[in-house]
Amino acid sequence: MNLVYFALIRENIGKSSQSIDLPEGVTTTGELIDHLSTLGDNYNAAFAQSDLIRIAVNQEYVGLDHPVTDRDEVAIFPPMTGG
Amino acid sequence: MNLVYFALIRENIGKSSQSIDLPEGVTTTGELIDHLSTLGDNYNAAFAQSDLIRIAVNQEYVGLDHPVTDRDEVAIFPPMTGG
Amino acid sequence: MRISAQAEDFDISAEIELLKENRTDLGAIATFTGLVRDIHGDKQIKKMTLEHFPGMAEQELGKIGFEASARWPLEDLTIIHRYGELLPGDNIVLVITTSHHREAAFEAAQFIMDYLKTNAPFWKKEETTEGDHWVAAKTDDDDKKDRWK
Amino acid sequence: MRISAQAEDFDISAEIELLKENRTDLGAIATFTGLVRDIHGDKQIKKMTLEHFPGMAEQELGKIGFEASARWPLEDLTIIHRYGELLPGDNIVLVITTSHHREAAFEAAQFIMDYLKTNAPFWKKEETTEGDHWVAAKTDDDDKKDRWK
Repeated sequence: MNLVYFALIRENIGKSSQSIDLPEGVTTTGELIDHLSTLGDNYNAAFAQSDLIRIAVNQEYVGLDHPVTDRDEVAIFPPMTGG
Repeated sequence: MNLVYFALIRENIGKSSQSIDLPEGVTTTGELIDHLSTLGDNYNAAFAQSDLIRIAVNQEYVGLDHPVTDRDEVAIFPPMTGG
Repeated sequence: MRISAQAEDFDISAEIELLKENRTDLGAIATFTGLVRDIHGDKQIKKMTLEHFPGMAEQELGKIGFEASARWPLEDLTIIHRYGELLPGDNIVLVITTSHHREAAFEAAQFIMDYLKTNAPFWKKEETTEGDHWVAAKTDDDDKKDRWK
Repeated sequence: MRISAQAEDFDISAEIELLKENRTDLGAIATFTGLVRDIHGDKQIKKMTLEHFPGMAEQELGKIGFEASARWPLEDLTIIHRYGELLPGDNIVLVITTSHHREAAFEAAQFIMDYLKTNAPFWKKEETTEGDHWVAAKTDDDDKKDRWK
């Protein structure tokens, strides 16, 4: 699975993208966030405030119960502040 | 008194400005319009529809009961259509 | 505040630059441009002539600008209204409002346009394929103005 | 409809000309420009960096433009959002809406700005005299978007 990060979440994690193998039992965006949070303090810090997390799967906004597969691109970022 | 006309009223009367001596008894804008309407068919046509007349005395919009004197500039024109 | 009744065309970018000159505190700039359309109802417009009351036109545009500044937290504004002979596609009127906040800029620009339609001494005459006529005032425009009361 | 996420600055007059090209039927053009302000709250801004999600940014701006076109009788529209490093006074975003009617142009431009603030994947980082920080999203902006529901 391809992961991309933006803004503060990118900075906290320390990289803008990465490839991971989706572990057995991780089938939704929410489970993915929980899984990533176990990968280290930097991930844990990035995802500490769940109300400040936004997710797009294949460039479509989704919630925390959206299904994910190994073929998806999942983007994780804070609330948008453009305009 | 100086009179200035604009748009359709100017075209109906056939001139864009004129000087008149204010007759005895003409003390308001409404009386002025009534007086002008007696000056000829062109004036009568210009002022036939009272709801299509707007008046400014010394460049301030006023109603038909506004006082007028010989020293005023009175502008008479149809409703505005700018913008 | 920049107010102008003029025969010449205007350039929006250049007018915005005038408002921005020497300042970097503006967060929001709204503009509205009114143009001569080639169609009015079922008639084809060949030319439009705008007549105005010199002196009073500028004065009324200024009053509308001041009223907008009193109602909204504007930083600055520009109102330019052209007169003379115009062709379809030509600019007629430009309103620019600047503020720290976008709602103020948007609302003030709308307010100025609504008031200008009924309060600024300009008159439009259209030359169409079926003859010339003075454009009739819309009661509709009075309603639009009245919503700001 | 012209949609662009770009590092380069834009010129409003030139963008309007693109929309007007070969047509004389447009009666109303509304624009909104958002700029980098030199002050945010009590902090002085030295620089602003705009990060964006390439591809998805253009896609979301396009969706907002289509939604506006579905709700108002627009003739055409432009949305340009910059990314990269910007200084106080620099342009961030431009929205242009054209219509036969001024209300449609005004309202659609406001709608686009309100949606863009919460839906377009752009993030602002400010470099101030007291350090750097990512701008926090305002719940206020969600409210503004919700009024269009």
